Amino acid sequence: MIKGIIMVFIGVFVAPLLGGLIAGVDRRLTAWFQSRYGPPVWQPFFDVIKLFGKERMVVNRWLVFCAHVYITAAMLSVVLFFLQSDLLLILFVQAVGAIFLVIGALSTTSPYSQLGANRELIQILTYEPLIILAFVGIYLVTGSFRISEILVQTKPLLVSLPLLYIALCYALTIKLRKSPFDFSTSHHAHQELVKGFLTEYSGPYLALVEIGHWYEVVLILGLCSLFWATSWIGIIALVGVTYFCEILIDNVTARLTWRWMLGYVWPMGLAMGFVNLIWLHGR
Amino acid sequence: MLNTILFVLILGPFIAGALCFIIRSGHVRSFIVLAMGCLIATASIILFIKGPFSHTPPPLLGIPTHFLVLWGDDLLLFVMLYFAFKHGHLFTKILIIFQIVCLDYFELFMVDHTENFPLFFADNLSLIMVLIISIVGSLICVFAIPYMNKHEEHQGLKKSRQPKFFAFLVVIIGAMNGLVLSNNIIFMYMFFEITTLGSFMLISHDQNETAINNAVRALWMNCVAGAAFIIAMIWAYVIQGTVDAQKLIQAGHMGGIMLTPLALLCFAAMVKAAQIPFQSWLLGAMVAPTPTSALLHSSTMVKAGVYIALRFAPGYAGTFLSQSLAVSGAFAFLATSAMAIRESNGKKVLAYSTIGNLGLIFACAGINTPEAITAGILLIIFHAFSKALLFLCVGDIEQHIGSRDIEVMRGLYARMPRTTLIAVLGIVTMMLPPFGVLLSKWMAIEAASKHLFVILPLAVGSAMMVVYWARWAGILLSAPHGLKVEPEKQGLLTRFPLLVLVWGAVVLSLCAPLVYSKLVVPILSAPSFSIRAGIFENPTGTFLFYPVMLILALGFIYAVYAAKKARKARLSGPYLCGAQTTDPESFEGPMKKPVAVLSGAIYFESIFGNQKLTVWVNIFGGMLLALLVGGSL
Amino acid sequence: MKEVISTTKGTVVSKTVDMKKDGYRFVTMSCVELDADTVDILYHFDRDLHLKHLRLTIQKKEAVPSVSLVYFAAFLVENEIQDQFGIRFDGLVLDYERTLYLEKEAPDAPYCRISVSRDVKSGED
Amino acid sequence: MDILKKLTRKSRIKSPWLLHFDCGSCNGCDIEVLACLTPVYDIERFGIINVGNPKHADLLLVTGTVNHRNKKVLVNLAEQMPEPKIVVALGSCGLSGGVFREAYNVIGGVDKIIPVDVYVPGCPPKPEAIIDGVVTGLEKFSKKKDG
Amino acid sequence: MFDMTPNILRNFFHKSSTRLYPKETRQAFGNARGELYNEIEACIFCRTCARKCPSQCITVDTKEATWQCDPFVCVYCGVCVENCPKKCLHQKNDYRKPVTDKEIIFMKGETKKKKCEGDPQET
Amino acid sequence: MARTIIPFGPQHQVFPEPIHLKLVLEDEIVKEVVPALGYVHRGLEMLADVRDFHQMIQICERVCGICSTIHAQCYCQGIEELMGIEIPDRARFLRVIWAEIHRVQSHLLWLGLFADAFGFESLFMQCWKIREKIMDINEATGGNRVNPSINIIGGVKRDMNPDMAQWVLTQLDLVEKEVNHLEKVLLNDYTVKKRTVGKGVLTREKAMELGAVGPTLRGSGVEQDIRQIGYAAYGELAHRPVVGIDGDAYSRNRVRFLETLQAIALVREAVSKLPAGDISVKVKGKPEGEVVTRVEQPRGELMYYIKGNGGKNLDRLRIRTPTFANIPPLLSMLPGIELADVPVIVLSIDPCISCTER
Repeated sequence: MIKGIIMVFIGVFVAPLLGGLIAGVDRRLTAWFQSRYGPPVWQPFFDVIKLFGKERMVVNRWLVFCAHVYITAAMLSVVLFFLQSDLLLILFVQAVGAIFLVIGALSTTSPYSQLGANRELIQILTYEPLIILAFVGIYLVTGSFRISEILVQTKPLLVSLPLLYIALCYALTIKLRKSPFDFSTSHHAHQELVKGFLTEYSGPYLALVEIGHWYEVVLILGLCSLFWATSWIGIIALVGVTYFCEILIDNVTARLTWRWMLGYVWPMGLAMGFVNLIWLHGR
Repeated sequence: MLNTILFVLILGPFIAGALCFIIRSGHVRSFIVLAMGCLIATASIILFIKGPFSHTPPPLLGIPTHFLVLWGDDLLLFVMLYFAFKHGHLFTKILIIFQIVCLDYFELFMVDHTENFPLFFADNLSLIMVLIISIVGSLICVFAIPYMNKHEEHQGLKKSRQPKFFAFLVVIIGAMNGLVLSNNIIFMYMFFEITTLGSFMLISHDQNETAINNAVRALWMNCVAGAAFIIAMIWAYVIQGTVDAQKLIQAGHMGGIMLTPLALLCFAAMVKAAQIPFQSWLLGAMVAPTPTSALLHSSTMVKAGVYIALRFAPGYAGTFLSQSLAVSGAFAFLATSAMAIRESNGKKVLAYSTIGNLGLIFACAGINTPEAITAGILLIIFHAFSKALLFLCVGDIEQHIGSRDIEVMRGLYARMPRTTLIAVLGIVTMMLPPFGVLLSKWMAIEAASKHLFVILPLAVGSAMMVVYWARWAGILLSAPHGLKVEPEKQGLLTRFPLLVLVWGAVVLSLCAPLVYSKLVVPILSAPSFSIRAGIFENPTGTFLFYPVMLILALGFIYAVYAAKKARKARLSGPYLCGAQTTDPESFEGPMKKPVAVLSGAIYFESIFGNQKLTVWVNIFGGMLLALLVGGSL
Repeated sequence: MKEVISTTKGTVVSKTVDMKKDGYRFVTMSCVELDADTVDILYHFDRDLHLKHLRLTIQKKEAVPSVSLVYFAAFLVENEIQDQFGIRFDGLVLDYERTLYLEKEAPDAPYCRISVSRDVKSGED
Repeated sequence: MDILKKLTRKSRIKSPWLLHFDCGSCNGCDIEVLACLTPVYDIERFGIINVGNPKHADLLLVTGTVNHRNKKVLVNLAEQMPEPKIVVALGSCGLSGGVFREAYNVIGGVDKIIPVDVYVPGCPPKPEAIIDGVVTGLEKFSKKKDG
Repeated sequence: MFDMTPNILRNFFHKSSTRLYPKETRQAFGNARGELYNEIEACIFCRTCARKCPSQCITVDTKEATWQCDPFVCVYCGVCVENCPKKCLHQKNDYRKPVTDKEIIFMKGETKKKKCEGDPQET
Repeated sequence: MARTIIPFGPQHQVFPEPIHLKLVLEDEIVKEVVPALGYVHRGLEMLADVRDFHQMIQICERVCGICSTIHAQCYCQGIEELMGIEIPDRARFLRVIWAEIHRVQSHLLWLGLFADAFGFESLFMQCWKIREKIMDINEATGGNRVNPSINIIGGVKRDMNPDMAQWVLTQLDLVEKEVNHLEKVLLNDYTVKKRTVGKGVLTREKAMELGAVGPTLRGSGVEQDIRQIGYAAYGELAHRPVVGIDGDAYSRNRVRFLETLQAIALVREAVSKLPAGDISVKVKGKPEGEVVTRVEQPRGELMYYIKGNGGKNLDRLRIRTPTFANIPPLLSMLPGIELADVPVIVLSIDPCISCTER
């Protein structure tokens, strides 16, 4: 019970701090890759606190509603993760947030927000099957969708699920909105949709979305960590290397289009996942 | 008591239909429909409380029941034949004549009418079906009363065709009740055919060219199902010498001998449920007035198909048939989701989603584990409510704005906030946790995890499903900023069914653990989940139903509060690159002309859009069906 | 400016067509105010880095036939001249109706100035 | 509460998001603004990001002369920025119209249309000057009321 | 694919090319054209600078012996400096600092007594 | 199909300058595009009325901040032609040096912005990082990072002593080395190719017909470069226009990339051939008559039409900038492409709106 409470506490409070820190490190590393100096690592926290202090300005009250639902769902999914719950359930709860974020953006009459939201839906469309396949792979190895079952494994999942891990990394890149998949909204400026589906979220509501994003980052990196959950060193190494590669890829690719994503990532990711599943079946 | 209830449930609607047809007064008709609705809803609840039974009612008016069935069937088939001749459709004629010949031969020369077995049998599955059919069906009928008045107003008809419409609307309900309660498969077949005729009449209601074409298409496709059914029936009788459905199921596939009739039954069921490549009849049914589509999609007709598949599921467990049923169901789920994603016609989206969900139920029946069957049954329940609700909403919206196009529904919240909110809630119950549909989808995915060719389409299809639902919900909610929203007027007979359905969808979802443990568990060979404090659990996974629901509900409430509080926030127009004019929703375009911004969703025209996709999907679906039937020969 | 061919309103379009046939690239048009009533419109063409010009002298009030149907590229500069000099072009493929650059608040046809005011200014210092 | 307020103030200074609007400049100032974002000057050190969306921005950098057409755009953009915000005018043109003061389609400096908080002279101002200007602007933040 | 990687990694393993401006100020180039100032004692108020200035930012009153420059209009082209007959106009190597209020450089000079008002040279 | 109508600009992230496009989209495919200009229009040609022809140099420099030197050069060249002034050889070479340095600057700027248009942020950063060296050269030699302001009528204002020239060359060596590192990225990278190859195709015939100039024209395979006329000292320097074949965004990208290297080589050659002597001649008299003069700007052919009346104010100064000529081809490229490619294609002509609208 006490362990559960601690886990909930970690999920609610520590996770966003971690997510913010990751975002800060990300920005710092990106700057280094670009031969820049970069902002301090706690910059994301300044951003969010500043946003909370800004004037409330809305286009539409649905936006406010949706931002709150988003952060609730994002938080809940992380809590469920730390409670070592069912993977599919976590995904579905996470999807509640993602979908409400999109619905909020769609509820405005702003064309950029609308286009961004549509693109975000395409991103959801692309990453969700990949994540589900990864979970199915985990199930085939452990015999359960529960995270608690994964943690009792003695062999890292990565050994039996290498291709699915790559597929999951695709999903991770899409979810983090890193280049080449940063087309629904972008961390960098100079995007054809300005800020995509985040265009109309402003001030405190943008801050909520930002925190929600941190939760999601923690969640998805947590999912990655499951692939080497047998030791702490494994977790840190795997997540570290994965995230480093994400930043690297972000910096060595151009932004591509959603048509390309559907035509390339989908077949590639699904095929890799499928091959991996067949191979598990064959064992 | 049981006799009376059965009479009310099965023959009541027929009588009400006949009355509707004969008495041409609008008020009396409304009264009859309302009264019938109340009656069968009550009767179904009483029947439900009484619990499972097997029963043979005394012969009606002293005539042996099998005579009644024979006459009824022949009458039915000849009526259908008349329509086939009227519309000059050769294939239908052949099919119907084939059915008449087979049926008469079978009934007159083959069947031993002295065989003693209960004519009616109900376990929890049947009872659930009866509940859904009676309650959801009645609500749809009630909704149809004001709807049809307005519909005819729009059409400017001189002579009302409502009597016939309502007659068949209620008859279908009776037939469905009969179908799910029958234990004699000849009965089943008869009710099966009544729904065919009923749907034909309802689809052709508007009597214009498309309506008739689509109705004829529905007729011939369903006749294919009927023909398959009758062959299966005869074949099964030849092998087992009984028309008792329970005996047939218990006998199982008998080492593969019984597999072909079962496959044919499944085939009939899949055609009835408009699975690929027979989806076009259900899509064509969209031309009919909305209550028709609502009825066909949510509680009756197509549900007859999945009911049969689920009913006979124990019979083919663990066979190749089961596997291929799962695969073709999953494929239908994937393909219809892909087709729905490029549709901007609201009713078509609903239709594709129906077919997809039915495909999912078939997949569950095919997987044939307790978990999967649970998922299938729960899906039937939750899907019926949400889908009926959505159809009625779309119907209401269509009558207000004159279009069923999703793009035209942009900004609907500003015009019809009530209906919009109900529709959005309906959509949310269709796709998001912790509502029932998603709960059953979770069960389905967990159950399908071992089946590679099932899980892949399920994974991709459910993602696509999310896309088109979310897109629609967002579009419905989009509203110009700063507009005061006035709730629109809704007639009592419109609002009542909507409210009952929306509450039904939500409350039923809330009670999902109860529904599961009280209704579903008794049907299963072994309980698939253990429930503790609202947590579904089995070795495969855990669904923290109530905890998740509680926290999400709290989040929702807080979000509503925050949105209310945001009333004080400054309103600002959307970002238009700084080019907005005094109207925040339009920008100053070239030549200084104000241009209103217009947003259209992405419909993937270049990816899912071409007709080729449909052709390939049909070919592949057809191949899967051929595999299903052929593989069991 | 070596090769300058004079044209009239009637022949300017046909001469432009000839230029196009000869493989000339349309460079641009220049409009110069000559006096209070007349302006010169110069059409500049280029072939292999060799310039050729057409000169059309017209009254400000007159409408000029547009060459934008011959050279699509001319539509922009013709719109510009419409804005700046208030000269009308007939048959523009995309007519901005004198709103290409200028708003209502801006002076009308700013490039048409009265020569007197200019002399005053230049004589000032 | 006081700590929260202080923290908000501090964050405001630490994270000014920038919206750059070219209001009819000759590109000289624009490219210097862009140069500020690039490695050699890298104003992301100060937490500045070019957001390009008035709804997210705290700092409006305006370059160039105001003319009759873009003044509306300028007003629209300033209006869509949530408070507290700072307007920084860059370059001679943005300050007064510069060499183009007397051209017929030029209204003059940015301050004729919207209130300007910081003036950064130069034609174009060097990136260093722009950084100075932004820093001067940030000092104004502490004087502004909460949004 | 990923042809940018060597560049990126090179950047990663080298010092960043950022000039940490407010902390470290780089020496301006010798003949950069910066802020304009007038050695008013040498000025003869000949108005050459005012005449030559392309942006007309200098106003000179010969009678009152005032020299006035609007630094917010000046485009730092250096034409005045080049044309000054007494070579009393100079440009610093750097720009004026940003300010929050507009101001004008106003200088009054007389042959004997000079007075500077609002002289911002020292900023 | 659902239509979307969006305003693209005037304030839009992707464009550094205000231009407005009304885009009509279906499924993010551009169906219709109408541009609106006038957000940067200042009317500076009219300033010839109130400024004398010497002061106009500074104004011409500020037609566009990215190619200011070349604008001034073209203007001076025109006035010199009108007045019959022969400028010293050294001045001719110095003009070439500064013009080519400016071209490197402008192309690097463009390569960066182009990279940014397809979302390659680190490439953008890299290009602009390299570009800073050129800005330093400008500041050190001309006195300002953006407007070196070295052209005057009759020659150039500042000389370049051998030390300085050597420093410039060493800086350029560094630039060249770094630019070479980018070659593979710009011309070979999978993602870059995905975003540029086949996008915004302008055939050779179409390019000629629509009056495209500069790299846009050369990208379509037309070997035309005003430098071939041999103005300033270009007649004495070896160069051949860089030409592309396909006429797509990739081809234009390649042309500009190779031109960057070519410009560096030209500077080197010009420095090596730099003759001794004066840098300017005294100018007497006032311009009279009319002249059309052209130079090659980084964006293409720049044309000045100057008409003098013997007074100190010009009668008419007309500037036809390359982007002005490239807008009609751009409009023909836009319909039928994806929204995501709009910035790529718009930037592939290297638009300079402040040039266009003046």
